[in-house]
Amino acid sequence: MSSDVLRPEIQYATLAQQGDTAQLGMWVFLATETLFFGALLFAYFIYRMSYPHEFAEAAKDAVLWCGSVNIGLLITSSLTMVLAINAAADGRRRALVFWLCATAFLGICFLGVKVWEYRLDYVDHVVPAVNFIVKPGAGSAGELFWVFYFVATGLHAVHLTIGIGLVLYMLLWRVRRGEITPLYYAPLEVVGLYWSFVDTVWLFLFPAIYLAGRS
Amino acid sequence: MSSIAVDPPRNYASEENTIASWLLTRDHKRIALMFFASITAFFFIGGAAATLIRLHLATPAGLLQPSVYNRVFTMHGVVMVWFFLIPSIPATLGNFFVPMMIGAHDLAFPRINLASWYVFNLSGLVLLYALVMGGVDTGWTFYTPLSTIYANGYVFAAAMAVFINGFSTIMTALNFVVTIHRLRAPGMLWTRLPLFVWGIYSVSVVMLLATPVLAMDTLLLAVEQFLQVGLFDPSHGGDPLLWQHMFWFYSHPAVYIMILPAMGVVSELIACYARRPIFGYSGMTIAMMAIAVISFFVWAHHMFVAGISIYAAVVFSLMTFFVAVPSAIKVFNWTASLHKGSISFDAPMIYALGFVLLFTIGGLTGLMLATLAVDVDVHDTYFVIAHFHYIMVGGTVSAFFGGLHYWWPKMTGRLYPEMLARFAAFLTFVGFNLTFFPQFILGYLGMPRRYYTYPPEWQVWNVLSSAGASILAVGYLLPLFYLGWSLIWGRHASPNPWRATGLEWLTSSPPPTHNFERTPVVAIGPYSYDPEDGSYTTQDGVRHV
Amino acid sequence: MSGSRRHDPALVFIIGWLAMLLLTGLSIGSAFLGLGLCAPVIQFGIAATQAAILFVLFMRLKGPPSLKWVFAGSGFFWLLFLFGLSMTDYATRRGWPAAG
Amino acid sequence: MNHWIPFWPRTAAINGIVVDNLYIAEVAVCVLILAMVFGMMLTFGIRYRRGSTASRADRAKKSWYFEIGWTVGTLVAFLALFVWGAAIYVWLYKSPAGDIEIYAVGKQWMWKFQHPGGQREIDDLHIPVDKTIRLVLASQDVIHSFFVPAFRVKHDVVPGTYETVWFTPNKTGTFKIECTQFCGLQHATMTGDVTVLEPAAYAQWLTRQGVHESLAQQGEALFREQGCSGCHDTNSTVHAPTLAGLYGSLVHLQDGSVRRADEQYIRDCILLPRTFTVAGYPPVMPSFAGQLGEDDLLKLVAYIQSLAADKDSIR
Repeated sequence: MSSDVLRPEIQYATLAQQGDTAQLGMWVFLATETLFFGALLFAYFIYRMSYPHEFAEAAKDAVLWCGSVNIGLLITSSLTMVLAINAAADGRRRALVFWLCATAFLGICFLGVKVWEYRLDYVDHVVPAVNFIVKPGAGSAGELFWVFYFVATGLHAVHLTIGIGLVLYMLLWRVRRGEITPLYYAPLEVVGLYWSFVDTVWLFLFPAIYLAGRS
Repeated sequence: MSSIAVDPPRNYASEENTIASWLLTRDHKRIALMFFASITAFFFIGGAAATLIRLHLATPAGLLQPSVYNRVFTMHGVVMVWFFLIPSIPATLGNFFVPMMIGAHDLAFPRINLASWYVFNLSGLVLLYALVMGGVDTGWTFYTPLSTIYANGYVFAAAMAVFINGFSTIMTALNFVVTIHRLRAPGMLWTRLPLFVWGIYSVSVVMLLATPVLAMDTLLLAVEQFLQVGLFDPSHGGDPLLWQHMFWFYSHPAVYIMILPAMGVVSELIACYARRPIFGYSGMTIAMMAIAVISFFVWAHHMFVAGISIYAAVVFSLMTFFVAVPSAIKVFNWTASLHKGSISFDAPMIYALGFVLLFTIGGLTGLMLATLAVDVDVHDTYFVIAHFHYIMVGGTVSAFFGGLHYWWPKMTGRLYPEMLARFAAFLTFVGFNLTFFPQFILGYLGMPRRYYTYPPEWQVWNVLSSAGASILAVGYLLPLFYLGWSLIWGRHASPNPWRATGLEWLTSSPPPTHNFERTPVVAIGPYSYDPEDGSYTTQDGVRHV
Repeated sequence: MSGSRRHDPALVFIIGWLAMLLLTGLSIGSAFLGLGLCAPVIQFGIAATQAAILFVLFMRLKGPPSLKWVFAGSGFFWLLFLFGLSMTDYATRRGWPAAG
Repeated sequence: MNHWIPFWPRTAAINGIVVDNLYIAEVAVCVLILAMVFGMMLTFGIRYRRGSTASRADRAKKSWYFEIGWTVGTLVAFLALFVWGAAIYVWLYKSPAGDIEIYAVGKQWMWKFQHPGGQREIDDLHIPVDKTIRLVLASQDVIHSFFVPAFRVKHDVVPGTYETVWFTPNKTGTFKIECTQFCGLQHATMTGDVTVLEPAAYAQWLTRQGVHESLAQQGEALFREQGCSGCHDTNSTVHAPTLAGLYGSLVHLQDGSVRRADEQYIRDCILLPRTFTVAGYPPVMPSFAGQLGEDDLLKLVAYIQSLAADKDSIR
């Protein structure tokens, strides 16, 4: 029960130290995630630099409105997440539950738009290895763009799904059992860090995918 | 503290000794032992492959079918690199002793530590699946497009195994970094950390910053293999060298992932058995961190003949010479640490001195490979094979065995048979040199790596190498037997049989579940040995005569 | 951090949120202005600014322990090595880009 | 040099002599350093073994003098080796115009060579002694690596790009060609022989092949077959860049960049015409990706290359 939870684990002197350390651990993990997605953007960068025309041509088929709606959803979800943490710090339980629900909902909306976008891509014949058709004059390097697109958005969706899972775990387990208190809400802060990072990834994918082929 | 009563002998291993208590444990010491079991299994799989390779190459005609030979050396590389060498020292000795050496009761995230072991075994199973179902014949470097457009589907499984393995590496490294930052005992300043902890810290930094790039790289490889179109596909304008850039961005630092903890172990051993403070402690720590950082600037020296620009090759060659400087500092400091010591040649010390010599040879030949014009000639020949085995087997494995013997009494509470251990250490050294030195000559003669056959005039050197390998195999099998024997029949160890100074020796042998009854307070830096009167001062400030 | 540390009021975050939405709009707009090579520079610059707002404000990078800065920055810093050192090759390689 | 136990590879090219000198110097430096380390360890190990009576007093405490000393010392020695090695590397990899230009295609698991006179060989290469040979390397499938140990010359062959190596053999005889980049099942058999002949014997060998069409002429035939001439001929009605004098010149592209028209550029233009549209011309050329094998591409390259020489005679 909660009195149990409020005692730090054996290797920590205080709860504060335990919470601090958990956050630092998440920051270290986010550094590895930065390099993970960074490596993918690196590959993208190399090819966009090498095949500017092919990439611009291919990126014209990316569905701009889907990407734009999604970036709005994610930025908003970061706001609701941070408001949930504020609510936890103040001990406002109702607000905490509301903002967490809102966060999960926005995340699910994102995935919904994403699935719809994949459908549009399929209809457009831009799915490599499934139904990709090289448009006359577009050059074969355009397929590289679409490989990048599916790997990047797919991985991002996986991360976001994990994020939604974590938020629901907080909501249905830790909060419901009263384990998130104004005295110790570090687990929620850790999830918040992860959530905002997934948002950050999209901030960089957005111009890379949706804005490359305009103008 | 040294007068802790060892009666009744309740320790981390005997307390609640059920299968479930091991499989669900959060104790870093138990997890270290479980890692030890896993990597030993993989060491023998990789070792069996190595034995097959040397048996095969004893004659030009060979023993195996070419297709089998190609699978065997690929498996040898993949298993030894990712499933033995990289986790070897950090996940076992590091897991066991880093918390004890900094005076902590456990790692920062015990559950993540346990998860790391499960993920490691999962990745091992995926790899074994690829091995049993059909094998992979691309070499452990998985160069595209051979590994994607021109290979069978088990490359996908092997790539996923490496990908999953990366999670285990990251979880372990993350734990170490956070633990060393946050859980040091009072008084354990950064300038008082034992060099082994410094080694583990620097290696964890490298693991965290390099592994994600490999993860992305193998993921893209798996995608390309699965879909038959991908980012490295030259028929779509993709660049096969991009795979190599990202692969070596990880895999060159990975060499230092293997060697940095070994350097830490050897520093402990040399100080303890030479009974004097390590020469140039701060120089050693700076050198380790310098190696960790510069190791990221040198990756393309694996690609000097691969078709990168001449300009890039010159830059990376220069960087490679820079990384040699801190390595040289370390070698000189170890040697100087013997000066005016009181040296005893116990088994761990033989391993440690062997390490210094073999690492020096490996490092110097590394310089030859860094020299652009020489690399053009010997790249992808047996010269390279000999070079990196000198670093990884002569270096890392020697240090691993040295550390294992040194800490064996602490881990198990038993002493190993000293004379037999010295004999094994000596045998390993001789067998190793006989195996790999001829390969330098073969390399300059022009024998390419990964050839299942060769012209008959090169047989002499290959036979020598194979003969050495059989001696080496005995050298590695012996400890398995006598260490196993010592578990039951070995003499009981006192808390500090080597009269060493680290905090880990303040506990009983084997240590209790949470390491320390009370958190120790650190008063001085490590290695306060005095060769003149044989006294030493443990890190809690107590002088022992 | 847990415990008694005060957190920023909701208004600060709402301003940050509005700023990020505004920047997104700018980013999309810049794509249609025909800026040529400048466009991606502006767009990724905006993305970096938005990320900075997220990191510093929403992810509470400001405030103790300062070690967070080191950890958060190391990932980005190391990416510079990957990008920068590879450019020694890609910017000068003979015959690159290659035809398929 | 056929020792029963070989210690040193044969050296049969001026490239090899230069690399050998560096190699010997490096081995000497390494042996010296190793002897120093090993000597110190041995001396200390004996003198300061446990129980020996040697004095342990006055141990060196201040270590920075030593450390800075040997850091600077090793750095200077290393930099000297770096400069030496880099200078040779640039010389080795900046391929000069060869006396003879030969095209090589690597494929699983053989080397195909095409001589300028149209002669073709597989896993065998005949060249004259004392001439600079420039080899243009292409790969049909995976990455291979062309290595002649006796010449100390090696270069990976990456599909999609041309690589060049050169060597000037100074001894006659037969030497091994090896593939050193693992390329699949029969990687170990992707070897061949390079035979260095006296000039007279070489001339004889060339004529014995019974080939009447040079590589460029074969390329010209292909040029017509594939319909390239329809646009690129001087009297064509289509507005296409003329190819006479193209090879070796600087070309201004539509996107503002400038490329040197080398073998790689010509290959790229045939396969990815849209990426390399020449400034002032409409982007109408179709891509020939997938229609031409690596050997055919090399023939076309040889033909277009030969047009460069014609330019002088035309004007």
